Amino acid sequence: MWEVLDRLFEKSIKLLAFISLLLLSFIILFIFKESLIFFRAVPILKFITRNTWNPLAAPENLSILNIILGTLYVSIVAIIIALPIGVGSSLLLSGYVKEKPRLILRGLIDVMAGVPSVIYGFIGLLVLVKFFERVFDFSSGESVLAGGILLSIMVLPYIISTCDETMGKMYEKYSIAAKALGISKGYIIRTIVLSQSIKGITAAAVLALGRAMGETMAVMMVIGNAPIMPKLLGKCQTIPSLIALEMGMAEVGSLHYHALFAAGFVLMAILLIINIALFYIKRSMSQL
Amino acid sequence: MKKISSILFNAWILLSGLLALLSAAFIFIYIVKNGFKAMTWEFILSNPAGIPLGSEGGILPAIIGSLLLMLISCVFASILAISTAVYIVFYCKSKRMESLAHVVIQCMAGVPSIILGLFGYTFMVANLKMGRSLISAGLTSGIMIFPFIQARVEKTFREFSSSMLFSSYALGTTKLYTLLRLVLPQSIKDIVSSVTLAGGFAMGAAAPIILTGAVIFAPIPKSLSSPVMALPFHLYILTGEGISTEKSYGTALVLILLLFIINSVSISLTFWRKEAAK
Amino acid sequence: GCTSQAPTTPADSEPAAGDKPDEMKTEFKAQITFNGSSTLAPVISAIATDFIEGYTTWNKVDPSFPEENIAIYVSAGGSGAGVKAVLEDTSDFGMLAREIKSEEKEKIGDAKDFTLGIDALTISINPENPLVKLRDSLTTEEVKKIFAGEYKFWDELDSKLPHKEIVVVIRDLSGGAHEVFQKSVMGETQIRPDAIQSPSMGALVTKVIENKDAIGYASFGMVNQNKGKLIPLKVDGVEPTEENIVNGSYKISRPLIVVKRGELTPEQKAFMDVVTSEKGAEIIEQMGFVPVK
Amino acid sequence: MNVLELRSFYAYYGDKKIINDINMKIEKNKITAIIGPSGCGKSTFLLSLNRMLEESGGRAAGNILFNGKDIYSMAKEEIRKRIGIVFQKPAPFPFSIYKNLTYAPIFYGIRDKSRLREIALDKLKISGLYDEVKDELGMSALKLSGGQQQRLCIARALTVEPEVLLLDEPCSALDVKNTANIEKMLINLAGDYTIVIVTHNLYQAKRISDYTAFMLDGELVEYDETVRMFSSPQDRRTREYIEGIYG
Amino acid sequence: MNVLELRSFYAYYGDKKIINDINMKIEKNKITAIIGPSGCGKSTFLLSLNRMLEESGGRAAGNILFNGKDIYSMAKEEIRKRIGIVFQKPAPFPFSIYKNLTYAPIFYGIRDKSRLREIALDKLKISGLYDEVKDELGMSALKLSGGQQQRLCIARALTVEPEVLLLDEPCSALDVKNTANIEKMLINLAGDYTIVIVTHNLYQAKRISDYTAFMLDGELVEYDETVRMFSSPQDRRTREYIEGIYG
Ligand SMILES: Nc1ncnc2c1ncn2[C@@H]1O[C@H](COP(=O)(O)OP(=O)(O)OP(=O)(O)O)[C@@H](O)[C@H]1O
Ligand SMILES: Nc1ncnc2c1ncn2[C@@H]1O[C@H](COP(=O)(O)OP(=O)(O)OP(=O)(O)O)[C@@H](O)[C@H]1O
Ligand SMILES: [Mg+2]
Ligand SMILES: [Mg+2]
Ligand SMILES: O=P([O-])([O-])[O-]
Repeated sequence: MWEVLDRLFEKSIKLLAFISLLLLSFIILFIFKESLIFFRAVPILKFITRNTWNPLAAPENLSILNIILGTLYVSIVAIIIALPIGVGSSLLLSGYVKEKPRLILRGLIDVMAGVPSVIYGFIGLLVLVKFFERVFDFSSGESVLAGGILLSIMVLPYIISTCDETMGKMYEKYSIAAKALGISKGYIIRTIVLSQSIKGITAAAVLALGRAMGETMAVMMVIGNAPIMPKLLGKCQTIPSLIALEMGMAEVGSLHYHALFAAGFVLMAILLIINIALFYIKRSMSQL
Repeated sequence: MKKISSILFNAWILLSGLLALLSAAFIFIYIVKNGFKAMTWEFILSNPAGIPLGSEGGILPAIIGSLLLMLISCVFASILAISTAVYIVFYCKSKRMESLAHVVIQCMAGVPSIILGLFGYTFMVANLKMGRSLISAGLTSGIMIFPFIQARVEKTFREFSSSMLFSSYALGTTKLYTLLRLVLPQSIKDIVSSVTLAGGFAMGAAAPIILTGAVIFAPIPKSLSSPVMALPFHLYILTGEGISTEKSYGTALVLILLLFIINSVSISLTFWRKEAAK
Repeated sequence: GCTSQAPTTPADSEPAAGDKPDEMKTEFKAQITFNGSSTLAPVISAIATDFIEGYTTWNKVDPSFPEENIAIYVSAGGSGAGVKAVLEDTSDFGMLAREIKSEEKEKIGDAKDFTLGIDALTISINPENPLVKLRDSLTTEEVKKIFAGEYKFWDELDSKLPHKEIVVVIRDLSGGAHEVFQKSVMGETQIRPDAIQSPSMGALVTKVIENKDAIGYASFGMVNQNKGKLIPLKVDGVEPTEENIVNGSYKISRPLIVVKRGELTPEQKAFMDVVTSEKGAEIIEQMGFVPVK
Repeated sequence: MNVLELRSFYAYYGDKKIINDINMKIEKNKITAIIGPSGCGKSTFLLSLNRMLEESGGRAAGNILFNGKDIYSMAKEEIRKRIGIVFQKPAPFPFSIYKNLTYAPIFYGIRDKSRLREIALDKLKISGLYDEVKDELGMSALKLSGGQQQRLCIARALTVEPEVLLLDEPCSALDVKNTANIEKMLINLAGDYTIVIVTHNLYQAKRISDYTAFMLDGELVEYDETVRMFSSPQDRRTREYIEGIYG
Repeated sequence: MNVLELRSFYAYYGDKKIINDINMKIEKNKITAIIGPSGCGKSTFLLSLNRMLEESGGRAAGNILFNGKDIYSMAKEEIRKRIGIVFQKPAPFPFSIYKNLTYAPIFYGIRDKSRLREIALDKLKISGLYDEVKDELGMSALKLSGGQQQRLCIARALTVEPEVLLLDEPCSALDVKNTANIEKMLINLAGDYTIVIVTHNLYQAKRISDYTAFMLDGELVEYDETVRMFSSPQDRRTREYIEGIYG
């Protein structure tokens, strides 16, 4: 009896897995296809190397170098801020916090990761941007830096939970042996846990970078959305916010519509490269 | 010299822990403090009202809508994601197939939710004529959380002791029996916790549903093809159109509280598992 | 008013008039969907909520309708999305906070549109801006120069003002406001590319309320809802008042329009009758806009 | 009489040849010990005998006959039912003791409660665990001591009524007492079951086995009655291995 | 001369008493073996001796004197530096072989490169690993075989120049050859270090130790010179344990 059920189950699992992968591939191809139409009209090189975005001009002027740079700039600022804090916190968690409180903290971190970006954006606009204007006397607080800081708070939970996982394991694995040599906790964390988690940290940074680059709602509220060459204290535009702002008006089939897909495609391509890198990092890590 | 570097190191990790905690605390306290005023039973249990709509009344349909969206996306995503994980871990024999699957899933994990929204709109709403509806929005969110669930479940399965699997096969039992009687009882809590966590993400995401099914006002939906209200979208409209700050904070607080409840389910499940393992 | 029975046999719904049982069989749609302008969306939703709460089922609206629950759904994505939704048949009605362009009308084909009211874009600044005390009016030319980035600092507009950067806030492209402003003020001139693009009118108004050096084209309705928190300026000496907007002397105005492809079904008509009724006008007025009389 | 017979049998992991041309007969209801240095292929050899090799990613060539029938032409589930295996590290399922013992019988379709109970208690008695756990059958098997876990795993392997029992260094992690218990049990079992045991403890091989096989680098160097093998090994390498250390 | 002395010493995990009133002296530069059935508290006993017990969540009562000074009044880091421990499962740090050996010395403030190298090579030689790895000091320690890893861990424990070396079943996972290597090494070390070794292999205790202690249920049943203990145990339980199986 089990043999029959087994074969049936295997068939359906295979089918479902196949459907899932097909569906995902379809979505990816779909986005690719929609962008391809645009790239027929505007060469991809021109699209990503020029910097005027003006869909309302006739003929349209659709190039997104500034926006690509803006996306990268904001996300990298976010990682630069979040990574040291995240790594530091995870080191603290891995060595100095007991099992139970750590489980609870990790749950809280998950909640943090789940706080909707609309809420972050809202707080960013009312608190962060205003803080910049008040304290630094900026004419307007919308800036790459504001976006970076907001994003750094948003990606912090991802960094912490990814790092903490590897670091916790490292600490558990080696602390007894090291303590048996009379070596202090701080030294263990500094010399073994930190140095052995480099790959985990890289993975966390890459994951966080991906999150940051794909984030829409929150970033849109605090960066000013001006498609100009980004400067740390100036406004900028990111690809997701571009799409979010303009998808409403871009009529299906128009060049503008395909250009938005193309922008999304460029973002995905960047993310894909990053994720493939992550995949290999993870794999080489598991081979250890 | 040893002293200095160790002091610097300790200062660094303490400070970053503090900063992380502070930023989290700030966000929660900010929302709780501002949202507290709006939180009444009436706010939770009634329909939005007032002119403009939402400036008075409550958010019941949005709460129900969000929960329904979560349910649909979770059911859809978990069936597919868990099957995929089972396939990859227990059935897939070819390494290449496995890598290919991973690349596709990784790739999907990298697709920003706004692009998924765009896809959902063009493909499901417009091309398939599913309309802006609970089902379109739920499926789009489901696609969004698929990679998350898949990765976590796969990890759970991979952590399952291979010597136990080995022992089970050695008794001549089949894979299905082993999966059902041995693996599932051990991993069910982890699976449920991954799914609830993902559900929380789905519930909080506005980007995939703006184009595919969220509306400003809808009663509690009666069928899969009705459009729905959803908390993040309601929040987006309340803040975006400057309708009512108090109600926005209130909505944000409700959303966070819901997430909190969902997550505590997942935390207590993990707890329970850890305790049971002892 | 809204109590007046929706005419069962109006001239413009020919098929329904002749053959009622047939109409029941074919396509009675208990569900009506709206999409588009975020300015208009709250208005329609307010009217719709009233309508649903008042009648609950369609047969109470008109006994000839079946006893089905009324469902009216409103979503928002900007005026551009309104046209788009009608074109792509994803909504019954599109909402616009600007004129329909003739090429859009052409694409829709058999377009039916209803103008519900008028909104104006007021050139608004923060109450703490010294400009408030200095003058209460700007010329179109000045507005244009500010938005084009020719004036970068307030003292370039008027030397008595402090040397502070002008923070220009605009709506993104999908909003109706962007196109209206471009057409009625900027003409061929481009808005400075480093202007802050707010994702919604609410965000734009919030920005002006929060930032002393900000200037932006706030919707007349929003200004009324936030009286005192931001100051609308006269343009060429004309104050954005209801009267001036209606008589056309305040130029930067935009119609609030609902558009549909093809004939209205009786039930859609029943609802639109309420929207265009006194009751609808009241709500439009409450939202701070000027209803069409 | 022979239960198992290997005919020019080879086993591979990937391209690496682990078992190299083994020809060997294993006698029924006797204890056969496999000895040899670490990495020589003892575990691989054992896994080949009930086709668990496939599960660990290995590949077989040549024939293994079980009661005269080639095992690679039979359903692998059946082979595994009839040839049970117990590993070095006991891996009880994370259930109660009782459920560990009914896990396989339920799979094989036994539903009758009293029959299941009978099987469970019977195997517990055989494995000498009964007296120690009889009052705690509902306790999680993970709470048992290492030696008890190992005996439970043996009992579990017996619940499917195999004809052959393969054991891979079952005592290496256990203390003297537990080892003694298990050895006693194996000697008792030998009347009814064919037992093949891999061990790195030469004394153990000497104490309990009827036949001993010495493997080196995947080859069967010497295979003989235990008494003969330890008293007068024929091959120089066997002699060196046996005498090498404690000689 | 005694290095360690336990005076009515008790150890607990939670409320469970694991070590019960042990009084015992351990002689300097000799090998003392601890034997006893699984779960009797051998590992706990060992962990108590250098205060690693605290790290595993246990609690001590009574006194342990190290060269006459109570270890619970000393800094635990110092105790652990002076009393090294090696566990059953080797856990080399995920560094190169060389770095494993310089890790602790650097912590203790040795900066001089040539001095570090000297320590590393010296300990490698003592642990008999030198010849096997001398050309690959930069190789990751994780790539060593199990037996090599275990010897590396012993070498590592020696880098801090402890006076006492505690070993908890260091050979249980190793094959005969590796075991022999380690035993040889321990016998060599005995002149300079005091060694306490927990083993479940009675032969091993017999082969290498000067003194043997037999523990049962947390109590010290018998403690004597190894030769005496194995030839004429005084306590019935000891006799039973020793003879029980191979008697
Ligand atoms: N799953 C596997 N994949 C690849 N190679 C393997 C696998 N299992 C074992 N090997 C290799 O096969 C060879 C023989 O391994 P095997 O486990 O059979 O040795 P053994 O005699 O049992 O050794 P030990 O006494 O250490 O258990 C070894 O070189 C080992 O590296
Ligand atoms: N970390 C711990 N927490 C709680 N109880 C423990 C812990 N470690 C050991 N015990 C208990 O203490 C008792 C003695 O354990 P210990 O490890 O000292 O025994 P042992 O003699 O070393 O056994 P073995 O030969 O199996 O290693 C056992 O009953 C065990 O369950
Ligand atoms: Mg083996
Ligand atoms: Mg122990
Ligand atoms: O009302 P709009 O969203 O089109 O500005």
